[in-house]
Amino acid sequence: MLVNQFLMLGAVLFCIGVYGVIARRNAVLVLMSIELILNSVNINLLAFALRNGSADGHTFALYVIAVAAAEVGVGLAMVLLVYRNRKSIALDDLAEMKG
Amino acid sequence: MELLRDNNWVLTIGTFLPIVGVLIMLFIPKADEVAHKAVALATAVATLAVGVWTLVLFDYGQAEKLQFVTDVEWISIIKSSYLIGLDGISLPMYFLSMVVTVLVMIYSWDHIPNPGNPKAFLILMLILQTGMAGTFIAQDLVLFFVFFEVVLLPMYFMIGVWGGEQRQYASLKFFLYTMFGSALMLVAFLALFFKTGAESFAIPYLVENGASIARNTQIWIFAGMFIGFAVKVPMFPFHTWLPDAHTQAPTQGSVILAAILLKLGTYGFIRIAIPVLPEAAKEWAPWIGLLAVIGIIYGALGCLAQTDMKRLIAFSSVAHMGFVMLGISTLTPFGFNAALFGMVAHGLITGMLFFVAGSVKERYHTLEIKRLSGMLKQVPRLGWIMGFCAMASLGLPGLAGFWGEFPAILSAYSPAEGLPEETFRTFMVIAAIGTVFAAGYLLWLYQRTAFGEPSAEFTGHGDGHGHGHGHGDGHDDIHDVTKFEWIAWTPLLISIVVFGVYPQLMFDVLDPAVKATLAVFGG
Amino acid sequence: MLSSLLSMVADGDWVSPTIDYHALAPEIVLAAGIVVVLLVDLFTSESNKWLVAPIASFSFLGAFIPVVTLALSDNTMRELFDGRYVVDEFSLVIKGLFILAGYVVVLISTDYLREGDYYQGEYWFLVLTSILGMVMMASSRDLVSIFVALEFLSIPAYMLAAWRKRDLKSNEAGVKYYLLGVFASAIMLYGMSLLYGIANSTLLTDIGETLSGEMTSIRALAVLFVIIGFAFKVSAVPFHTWAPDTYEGAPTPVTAFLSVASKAAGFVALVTVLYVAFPYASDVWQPVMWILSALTMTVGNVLALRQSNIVRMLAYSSISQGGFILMPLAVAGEGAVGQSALRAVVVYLMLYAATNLGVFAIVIAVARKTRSGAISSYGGLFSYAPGLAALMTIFMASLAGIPPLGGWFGKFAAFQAVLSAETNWGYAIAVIGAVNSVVAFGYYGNVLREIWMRPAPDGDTAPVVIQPAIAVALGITALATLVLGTLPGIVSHFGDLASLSRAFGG
Amino acid sequence: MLSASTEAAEAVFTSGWFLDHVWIVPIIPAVAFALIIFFGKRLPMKGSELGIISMLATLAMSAAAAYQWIDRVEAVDKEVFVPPVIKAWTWWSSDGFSFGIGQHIDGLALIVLCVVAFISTLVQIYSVEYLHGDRRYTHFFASLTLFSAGMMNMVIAENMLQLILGWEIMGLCSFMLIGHWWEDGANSRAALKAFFTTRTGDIGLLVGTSVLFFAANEWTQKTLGISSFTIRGLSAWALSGEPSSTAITVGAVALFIACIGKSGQFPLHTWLPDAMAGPTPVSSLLHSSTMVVAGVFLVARLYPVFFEGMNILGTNVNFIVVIGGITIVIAAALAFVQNDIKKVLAYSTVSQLGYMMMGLGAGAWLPAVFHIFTHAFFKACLFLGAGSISHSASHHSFDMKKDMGGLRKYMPITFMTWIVSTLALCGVFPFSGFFSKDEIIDNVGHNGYNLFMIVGLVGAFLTAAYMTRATYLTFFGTSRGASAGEHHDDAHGSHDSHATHDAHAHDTHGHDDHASHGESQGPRESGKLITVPLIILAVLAIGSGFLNATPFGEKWEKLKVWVEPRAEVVDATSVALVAHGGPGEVRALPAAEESEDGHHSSPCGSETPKDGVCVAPQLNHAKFKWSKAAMSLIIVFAGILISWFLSMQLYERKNKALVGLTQRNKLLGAGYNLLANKYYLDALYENVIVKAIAYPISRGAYWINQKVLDGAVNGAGIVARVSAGWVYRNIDQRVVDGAVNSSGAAAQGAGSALRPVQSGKVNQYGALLFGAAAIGALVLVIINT
Repeated sequence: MLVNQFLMLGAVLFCIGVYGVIARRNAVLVLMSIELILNSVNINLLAFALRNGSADGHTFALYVIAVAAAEVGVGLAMVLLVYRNRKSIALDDLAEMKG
Repeated sequence: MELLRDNNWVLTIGTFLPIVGVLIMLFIPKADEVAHKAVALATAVATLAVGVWTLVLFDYGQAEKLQFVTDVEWISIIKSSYLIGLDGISLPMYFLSMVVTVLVMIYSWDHIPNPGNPKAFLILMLILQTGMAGTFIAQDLVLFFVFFEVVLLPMYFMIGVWGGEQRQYASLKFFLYTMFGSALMLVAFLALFFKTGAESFAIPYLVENGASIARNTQIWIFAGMFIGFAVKVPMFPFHTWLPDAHTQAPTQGSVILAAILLKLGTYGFIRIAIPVLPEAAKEWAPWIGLLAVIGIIYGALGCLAQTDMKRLIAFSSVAHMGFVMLGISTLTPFGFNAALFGMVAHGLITGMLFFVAGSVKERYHTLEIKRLSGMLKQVPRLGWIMGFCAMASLGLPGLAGFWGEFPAILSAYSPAEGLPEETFRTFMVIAAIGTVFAAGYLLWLYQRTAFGEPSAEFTGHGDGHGHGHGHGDGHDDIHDVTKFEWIAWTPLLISIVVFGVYPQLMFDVLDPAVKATLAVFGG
Repeated sequence: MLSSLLSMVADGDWVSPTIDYHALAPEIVLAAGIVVVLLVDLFTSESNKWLVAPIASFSFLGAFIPVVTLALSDNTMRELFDGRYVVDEFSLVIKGLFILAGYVVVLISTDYLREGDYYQGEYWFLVLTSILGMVMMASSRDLVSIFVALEFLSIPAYMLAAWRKRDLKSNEAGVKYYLLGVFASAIMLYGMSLLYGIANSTLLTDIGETLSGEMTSIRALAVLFVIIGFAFKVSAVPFHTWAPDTYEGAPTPVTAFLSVASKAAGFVALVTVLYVAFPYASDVWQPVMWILSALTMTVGNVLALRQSNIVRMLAYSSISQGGFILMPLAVAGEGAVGQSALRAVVVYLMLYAATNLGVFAIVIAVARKTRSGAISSYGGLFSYAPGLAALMTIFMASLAGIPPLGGWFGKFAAFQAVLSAETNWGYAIAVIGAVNSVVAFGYYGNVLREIWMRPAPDGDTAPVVIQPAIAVALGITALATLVLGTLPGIVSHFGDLASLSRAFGG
Repeated sequence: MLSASTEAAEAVFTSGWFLDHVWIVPIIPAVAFALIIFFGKRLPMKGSELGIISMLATLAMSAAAAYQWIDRVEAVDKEVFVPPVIKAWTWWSSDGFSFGIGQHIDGLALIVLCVVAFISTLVQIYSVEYLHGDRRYTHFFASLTLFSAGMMNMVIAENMLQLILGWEIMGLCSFMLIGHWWEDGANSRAALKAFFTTRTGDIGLLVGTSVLFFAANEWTQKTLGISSFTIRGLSAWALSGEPSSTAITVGAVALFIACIGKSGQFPLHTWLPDAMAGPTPVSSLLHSSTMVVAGVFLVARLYPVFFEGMNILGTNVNFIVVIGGITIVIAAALAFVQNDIKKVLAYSTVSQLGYMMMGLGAGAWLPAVFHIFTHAFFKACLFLGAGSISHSASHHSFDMKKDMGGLRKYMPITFMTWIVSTLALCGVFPFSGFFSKDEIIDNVGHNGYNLFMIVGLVGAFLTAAYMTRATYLTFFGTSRGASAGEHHDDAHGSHDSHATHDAHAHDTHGHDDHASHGESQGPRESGKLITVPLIILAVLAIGSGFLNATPFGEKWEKLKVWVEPRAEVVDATSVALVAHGGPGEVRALPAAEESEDGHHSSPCGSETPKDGVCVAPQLNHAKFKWSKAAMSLIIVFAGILISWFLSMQLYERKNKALVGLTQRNKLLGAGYNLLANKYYLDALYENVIVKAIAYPISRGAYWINQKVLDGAVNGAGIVARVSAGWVYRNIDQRVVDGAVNSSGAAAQGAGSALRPVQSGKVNQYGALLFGAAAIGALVLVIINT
């Protein structure tokens, strides 16, 4: 089976996600990049599950999906909060506290 | 090592009684100053009473053995126990700490330094007392460490809150120095613990098994302890906290610092570092001796350079502790006796000198040697007491100071087996020269401040004579020794003479214990 | 693909697990508490919202009871869901710690909330939930349950951090914490996925056995990523960057909560994974831990020296304290050392929790008067609030590790564990730790200096009013600090947790 | 137990209660000191009575002891070794070394003890009037008494530590007494200098004692069973042939350095003249007759050590004799240019101490000790005389040229006593000085130190000369300045006047004191309390010489019998005598057996004693010859005459001129030229004669003294202070301290350096987070593949 290709895909997605998190200045885009990483994880899990022929991977993936959903919910709520207070979701503005 | 456990309650009581006093004082309103002074004094006196009772119960016949031993499980998981005991080495310092506390309390009765608040001040002093007493009876490294550290904070606040202009700098310096030392010391203790098979922290046990450690390891462990103790002593070049701390500390602080705290370091060497790690001690002894004599000369030079009386006395401590360390570095019972005697003598004398300095400051509002003069004329009794202390401090035979100094020099002539004799004899000569320096700066100080005519600025009116009774006219601050000062000082003065005239009082107690301690050298 | 999945489920003869409800009692109580809080908050009018706080605190106390009963019951090793969820001494000790911490947090939050007009009900709900997540974390022995527990405790924390919704700083704190947190857990998840792939199981013990084989780069990678996830939670340098900003921005009680409970949770997870899953990968994680620990202590200290805001200073202080807690783990792989290292971590966590909560309680009490977070605002505290000053002194000294106050024994145990390895790495880290413990006094002493030796800023020496709740919190923490400091024997035996360090023959 | 032991002693050697209890003697004044300090002020005579009583008591006791000692020695044959009467208690013990305190009584101890007790008594009586009305009258007597206690303790010391104790106490008292009028900076500086200089010498004392102790202890413990701190232990060891030459030489030299400091020997003598800043009784007690001989006493006391260490009699030059010789000459030369009468006497003291040292160095033990004895009387007498003059005649000035002259008319008693003592000092037959000094010179030559015999003779000449000058200036010619009743304010730098003026200002007694010798009154004889001691001392200045009058043959040489220890080999036990610990016993050795094997050609000192030990080296005495004595007498008289002639020329003529001038002034009114010319003449005399002859040498010596030696002492102090300042500022404050502070700064710096990392930007945080992860991953991957 094409396990390794799936793993490669996962790795690539992971890297893209990381790039997004580091490079993007827009909170929403960063959120989405993180989602990418999580999904790369899911792909990994499923690929391994397929190779090993055990259900653990699937269950794990399901949990990840569920939790990710919760996370995104909270995340978007926060972004909204920020936007309401400062009419911008550019992360660079969020640098009141430093040093 | 045989341990005597009869009526071992005295030590625990004597050590923790002050804490009881603290608890009581916590519930007395801050405003009621007299009550605080009374309670604190009463506690200190009660503690001293216990101390006296300890003296009575102590079996001088077997001073070399630990007595009143208590051994209770404390932190079983790290094999550390509440093991306390008293032998000839600890006894004098243990008792001295109690005496000094009482005297300081008496002195505090009408000398609470700015910014007042006797409650906090006296509470700190009582905590200090517990820490000091505990350090001298602890026979378990962890316990020793805990007590050793307990004294830090109170002294930090004493200097920092009730001190002079530079107090914050001085207090922080004092604290960081000591803490640095004790941190490394702790590491050394733990290394020692594991190298001796992680069996126990009990000092007697470690003394039995420490010698088995590989030589190089010993040397490293000793290094850790050395820094810890040397900072406290303080030995050159770890001494720079001392002048600042002493100068800035309130009188009471300086007295306790000089009389007891400095001794924690030397005591640590005698009680722990050297007996537990004989090999390393042999290796280090010449260097300790070297630093000691450097300290003697260096401290003396420092004194000569001072313009401030208190700072001068502080530097003189460096020199005197140099003699003590020289005695220790010989690793002979003779040297140890000298060192221990020197510790007590220095405690009495320098403590007394700081009392005097404090009173001078209180009267003249300055300690600048330049500005002071003719104290003998203006405050004759104070002047004579100061002269007495100066004489005692420069090691005049017949006064306590001599018995710390001369035997130390003597001992340097023939150090223990395996130590370089020529080196130590050189040390001996240098140390002897140091005694002359001591005479130099102390007499110089005395001549400048006590002799001559009182300077006009303190005599109220211009003419240098001040017509005999220098005090009174114009300068009400400048009065002679007060009642409380007398009460606080007389015991010190008397004991300086007594120990000077009949040193055997102490050597009797010390000697067997020291011999037992140095048995590890097969001596 | 789906078919195959279904088939697996179908022909696997699936039996419903037998559940030991006694073992789950604390979680159940907490869950019940959460529900009650929600309902009460839902059906009470604004004027009666204060009811929620007592309910929350009672549910904590209630949850503590089964912990005690479990601890006293002779069956000290309860495995649920074939070993995925374990209730043993270790987890019980930790659960007790979490629950009590939660209780103290409630105490110090009550008046803070009542005075700022915040939604109270949800706050308690979130605190309870997060604590529940931690309690679960203490028992989780499976990648999935660990992950779930982690998120369970993190997500509410994110929201708590952003609690003061109209306050920009609070928002910023929340967002930073959230983004980095999620990012870190994502990386961790990736590592977990790799682990699953390697071991074909999510059960930690299975993973441990698999890793006993020779180490490949992929395995090392997996181990590293998982560790990073927790390193973030314990704000170990260089994964600490969120901590100062979040601590400063978040509401002070929340900061207390984060700096104590959630940090502790991170350590618990870390320890669990290291001891159960990676006992044979110690070559990989020991150096990592060594570096992390050294960096964390040092960087935390030197940065703390420069702070002028007390909360931010405490943030860095808690970072460097974390470094000390990590210190024993740097040598935990050396056979029997694991045992004492674990003990050191647990004991340190307890003492640290007690002390740090106390500090924050005082910070809240004082800030209530001075309305300022600047360290200089503590000037003259000794003159107008000697009691608080004395307590603060105790706590600061304890953090600085000065006997006979709690903190010293934590440091002592850490040093002892490190030195018991008798390796050069051990000695090295010990010396670094020693030096750092001295540097640390630089900033703790700075606070004390303000308190004792400086005059009150604008000469305002009105006494500080201490509400009963805070008073109780102070009482508990101060008592713990003093007693544990003078008689560490009481807690130190909680530390010997054979069950967890089994793999090390502990 | 003591009584028992006493009986035991009587078995062979007579002893006696006083002899066994000499150790009480120092205790009496010590107690008196305490009493005076605490109660003195309340007593009718402000404590002075206590002092005097205690002194009388000590005098009585020591006299009685001396009497019993004389019985003891005369009971036995001349060569038999007479054991000293020894007692010892353990003072302190450490590491098995036990240090005793007690008494070691023999002729030497007793003779010095008597001298001290005697002179102290007289001086205290004298002081009652002399310091009458002084501000610190009580303190003065306290210090005097304490001094006597210290000195006596040193004299009877059983071991070195006890000796050091007394030694240092004397130093302290010297400090307090020289600085008695410390309102004047000069006095306190002099006190400081004195203490500091002697203290410098004491390095030698400490080091020497230590060296000898460790070098000898093993032997003494083994052979005698006593610690080698004991006098007898050290002595026996020194003569046992055991000691390695280096050890004993180092020890002896070190000890001798201490003696140089204490006894004002060259080059540490500079403190002694300054010490004259003290009240005159002090100068007369401490700085002439007693304390300053401590150094000499130490050498005499531990003579075997120096004997072996310096190899006396072995060569014809050694450290001690050289120092002694130099001191004699330079001090005598200095005495010429002093105008302060006390300074003259001070330098004369230094030079006489030089005689004693030279004698000891040359093996003339007995003459040196004898000279201590005689010198004490006449020098004390001279000082008290000077004091009497300043007290009653010259209004507290000591300046011979300004304020004295022609006083013989006004104060006959002082004059007579002065003359007697001067003759004694010059060594004129039959005054005491002759017997002792001539003895020294004689023996020095006899023992082969010819060079130093000549030095001694030169010294004798100079002594005679400067004493004559002083005498002339003081008592002859016409009165000048204060002694002429001239009214001048007390601005001149005389210390006594300053102080007594304090007394006037501050003391109730001040006024009658004031009245008793106001500026208006002229010179007159002093009161009884002053003259009586003078007379007594003068009598002794004549008589004391006959105690060992060698010219008159054996039977006159009493001191030789009483004082000189007999060099005989005796068995160890009889030297050990006392075992340490607990009250000692006075045990005597069976004289019988000793005298049986009496090989009286004792090998002590010359070779290693067989089967026994010696405590005194064998010394030989020069046979007295009138020829030699005549020679030295001639020299002395020459000195007197020449000096007298010079003085006449200088001072007498000048005074005539002045008188003539005034007459002419009264009579005519003009005649300045003649006056001027005569005056030039005088100036010419001054310049030609004195400047040409006397001044270059003595001035030169004086210059060296003030600039070089004194400068060295002061300079050392300055250098120390300067270097101290430098070290303190640069090393201590900059380097050592700086290191600490800078480390703190470093930590802070690191903090601010790291702060930019905490930029507050989420993305950068993320980058950091993942960057660290990536690096870690990379490393691990590299390692594990």
